[in-house]
Amino acid sequence: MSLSQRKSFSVFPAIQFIIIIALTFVLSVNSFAQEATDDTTSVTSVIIAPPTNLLVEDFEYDDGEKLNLIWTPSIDDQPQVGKVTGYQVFRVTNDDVTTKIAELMPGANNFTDQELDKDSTYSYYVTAIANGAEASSVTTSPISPQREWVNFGLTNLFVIALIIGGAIFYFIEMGKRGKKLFVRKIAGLEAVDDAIGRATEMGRPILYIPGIHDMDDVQTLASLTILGRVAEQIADYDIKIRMPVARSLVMTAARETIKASYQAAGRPDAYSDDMVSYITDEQFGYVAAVDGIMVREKPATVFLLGAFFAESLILAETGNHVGAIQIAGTARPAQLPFFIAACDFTLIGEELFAASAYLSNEPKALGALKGQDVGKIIAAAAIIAGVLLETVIQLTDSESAATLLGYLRQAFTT
Amino acid sequence: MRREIPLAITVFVGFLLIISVFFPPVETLGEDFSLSFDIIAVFAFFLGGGNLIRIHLKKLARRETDWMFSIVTLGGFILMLTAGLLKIGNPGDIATSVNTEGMLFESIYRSVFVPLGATMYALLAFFVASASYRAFRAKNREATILLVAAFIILMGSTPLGAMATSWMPESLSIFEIPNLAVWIMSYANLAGQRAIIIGIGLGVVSMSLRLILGVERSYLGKEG
Amino acid sequence: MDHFGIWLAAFLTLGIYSFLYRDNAWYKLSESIFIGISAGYWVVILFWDNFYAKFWLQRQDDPMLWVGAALGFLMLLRLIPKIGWIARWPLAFIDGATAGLWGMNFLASNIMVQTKATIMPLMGPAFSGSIGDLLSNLVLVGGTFCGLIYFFFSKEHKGAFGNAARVGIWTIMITFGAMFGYTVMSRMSLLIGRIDFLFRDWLGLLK
Amino acid sequence: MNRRMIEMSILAVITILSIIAYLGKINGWHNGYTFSTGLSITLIILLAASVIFILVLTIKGKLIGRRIVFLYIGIAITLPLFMDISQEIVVSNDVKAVYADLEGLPAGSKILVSFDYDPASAPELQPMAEAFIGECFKRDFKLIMMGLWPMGPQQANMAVDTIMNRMGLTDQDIIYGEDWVNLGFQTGDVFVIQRMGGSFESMFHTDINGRPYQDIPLVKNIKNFSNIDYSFNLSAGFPGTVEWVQVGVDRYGLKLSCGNTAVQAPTVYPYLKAGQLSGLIGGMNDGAAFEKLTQLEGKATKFMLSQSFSHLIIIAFIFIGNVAYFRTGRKSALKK
Repeated sequence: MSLSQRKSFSVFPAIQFIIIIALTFVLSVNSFAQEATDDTTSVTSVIIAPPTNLLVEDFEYDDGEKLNLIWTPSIDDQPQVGKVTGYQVFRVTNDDVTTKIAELMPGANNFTDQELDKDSTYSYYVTAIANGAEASSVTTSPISPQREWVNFGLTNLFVIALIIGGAIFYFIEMGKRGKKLFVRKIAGLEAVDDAIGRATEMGRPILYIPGIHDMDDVQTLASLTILGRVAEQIADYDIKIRMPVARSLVMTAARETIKASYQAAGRPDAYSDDMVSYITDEQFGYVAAVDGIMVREKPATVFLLGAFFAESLILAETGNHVGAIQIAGTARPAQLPFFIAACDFTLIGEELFAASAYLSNEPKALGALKGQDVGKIIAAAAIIAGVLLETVIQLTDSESAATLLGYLRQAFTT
Repeated sequence: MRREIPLAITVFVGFLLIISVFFPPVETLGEDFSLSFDIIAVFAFFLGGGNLIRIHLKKLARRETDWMFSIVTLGGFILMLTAGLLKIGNPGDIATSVNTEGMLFESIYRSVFVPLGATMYALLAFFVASASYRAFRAKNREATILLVAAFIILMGSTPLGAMATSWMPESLSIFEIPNLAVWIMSYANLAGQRAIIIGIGLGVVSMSLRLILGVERSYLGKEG
Repeated sequence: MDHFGIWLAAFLTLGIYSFLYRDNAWYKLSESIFIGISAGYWVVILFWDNFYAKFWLQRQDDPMLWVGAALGFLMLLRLIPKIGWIARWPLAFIDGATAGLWGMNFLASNIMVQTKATIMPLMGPAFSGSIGDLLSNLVLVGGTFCGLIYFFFSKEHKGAFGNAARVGIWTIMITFGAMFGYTVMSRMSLLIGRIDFLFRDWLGLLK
Repeated sequence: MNRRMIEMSILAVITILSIIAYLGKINGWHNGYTFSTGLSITLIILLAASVIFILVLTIKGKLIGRRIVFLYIGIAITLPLFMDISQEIVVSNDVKAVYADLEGLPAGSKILVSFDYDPASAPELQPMAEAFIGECFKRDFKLIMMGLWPMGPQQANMAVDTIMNRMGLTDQDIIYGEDWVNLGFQTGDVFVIQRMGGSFESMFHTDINGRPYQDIPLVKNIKNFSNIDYSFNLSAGFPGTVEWVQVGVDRYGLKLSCGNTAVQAPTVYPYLKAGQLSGLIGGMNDGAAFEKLTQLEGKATKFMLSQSFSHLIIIAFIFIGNVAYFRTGRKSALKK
């Protein structure tokens, strides 16, 4: 690749110079021509400069299937006045087959060729295109992509994952060893007992809505882990739980969850598949059905935990209307105000994910919450330190502060 | 074994996906997962769709309350399935999308599905109003803050806001409602968003680890 | 739209709105139609997009597809009570994969990116910038910081810590208020669109 | 009569009225109604009075149910649609800029209009489209329409129909193919814009009706953006204004202004401030402002009245709710 670089350096200044002269001439002639002919578009063929300094490098940290191309755009490729209408990238393989692999927009100066074979070699050239003209760069010398086994570009992510993950792991272990761990009260979760008790007293069902997303959304997983804890309590009492869902997979997972909870509570006979029913994948179709269920069965308690979108308020207002006590939670910031308005208790973001650990009251699960707090301390400390450093730099131009800040920013770069 | 195998699968797959990020030869495992997830979801639909049909047939057979409506649901379901799977009215070949104009599937979608969806969506306007009436109350300091912020943004987006504070002198222009609305959106709102987003990130990391380490296992029941 | 189509759309629209008065047969009918049609719609879309296009057409190229199909098949075993417990295997697979995948994604995109974005100077070079800017930046940084304090689990919200947590929840409440106000406008225009449909497109009463 | 009978008879009356109204529409017995100013003002006063009455009731400790709230939102949105009163609409500088651009163009200027939205955003964007097209027809500009969204070009045709009806123009006044043309939709998002930089015809071989590009008098001499004097983009997301700025403006020096939904508008603000966009009509409020400038008051002005009314009603009910709260203490004000 260094070869191609040198070559282009030596040859092109002279050519560029000639082309500029030629272009100035063509341009001036052209503008005269246009004035004369007014509306008709002139199709004079133009001469343009080719892209230069084409450099091909191995793509850093990949499986040996990508190459990176960088070049200097044609000098006729200027915003608004340039004549270049785009670039084409050509690949030449070791058996001399040339293929056009990309058409790019004006201004493009790089491209990543993908899905290559690490055992072959490839050369490239880039052509600038204008109306009726094109100009190609030199062809690079052959190169083959390299496979890297470890992505060292993600060292920061690895270190942070290790610290936060390690902290969580450490506190879970502490919990397992029976160390007493304090976790503050979360109002919404303290209310779960009362909410279930209320349904028992009133003899009306509990409605559990796990959001409208599928199992590949962590919020749904969080909702099901909470369901596991809640269902165990429900099994102890003799209340009906009703769980309409919007996804088939969630239906299956929820059935398994409730079944396991009933087994754990020693009442496997009380479980029935009818507790969970599939409605429809369609967001508002599901809402129409759940609204109907709410007004017809008048649940005493409604859980709205999971991924919610625009339907959040429709469900929460209807639930409120039928007099249910409602515990809601989601990690979608845009829906939280509606839950706060219409529900009795709302789990905000992180609290949704902490809920099952909190409800379990098992030391090892609570340990995980402690581990989360370590992450919060790191983030908060980084913010305060970073802001102070930034401000000091702005005020004093301190070099050492700049170095420190550089490290800090680097640490949070993915 | 009924508990150990699934747990082993979770641990194995979970760690594999975490580690895969750092190793280029396996870095596409995440994409592979979403592909196989899509396919599992299709199979799962036999269970979901089957459940839908079973519930409504049961309602019909037992003549439960509102059993007539079960006929409608089943009818609609089967109609849509037939129209879509057989591509009735297909102007092209098998590769033509079911949402091409001319297909029965598409015309039912347009004349039934779309208006119903839009109408359900627009119910929100009513519920926004009733929630405002019932819930937006200055019960405590938190609720009052929420109320004031909502009020400013609400006013700022109509001619009312501009009119209400247009008398203010130039030097206080930051306190004009439209300007206040912009300030709230770009500072206080952003601060709250960020705290929530960072918190969610930590919550997800912790929950993922709990699942993978077997501290949480909803569908496996309590540890024996 | 033809006569039948527009009457059908209007009938269903009014059926849904009748729910605001109370639950009734008209709403139940609209609801049942919606559920049936939309469930069918999504099966068909899933079938053609996921099964046909992603699996059937490419089944020979990608072995990972067969992993998905095999797990999907195991899930169906739930229908046979004796070996139904095998259905937990695909669930375990999904749980593990979702947890592993999103755990790393959220760590990078939520925690690292947002923390880095909050690192900013409070003032411009050499004390430039107005007092207003300084205050605004303080609100942004301080609000984020206190918001994190609010979510802290290991310590009771008391004393100075409690005060910071309180500022945190206030900031979060401003966020919620702003989002509420912002959403109202677009929600109202949705309803305006539907009412316009009823009175102009259907009945022609509007000029 | 019991409740069920009352409900059924109300339903019957509504059905009969609907049938009459519908028959009236298709047989041309009526052409829509508008309340006179007197009636409108009376209704507004009645509405305000009833809200005050509710307030008084609340102060006295009698609380209303949520059906009343629903009813008021319904009324607040429906009645203003029939009213013909103008509210003071503040025209922002960004909207003025769009109009000033049009004023500055000579008759016969060629304007490219891209429709990048679908029916869901029509309540906000369609009125802008109509007013813009109407103003262009008034000034004898030539319009070339297209869409980066599949449903966009249909919205374009609807907008032209509506505005020509409203302005009393016929197909003889405004000739398709000479005064305006609809090139239809093309897939490719941002690449469509880029290819158009080279040649329109390479992207649009025919117009929406299948007529070959070279057979259309208006466009046969239009090669690319260099033959376009001005452009306007109606956008509800991706691809939309941002893409037009990045490629059309930054690359090809197109002069561009845009109409956006309220939710989308904040995202294009930076481009407006940087001068890459010459004007912005954002949301229904601005749509009404643009209609005011062009004196083509249409749906935005009408809808805006509903929008403002509904905001007022919501604010009023928040206020009444708070009165109820302080009047009755911690008991819920809404009968469950």
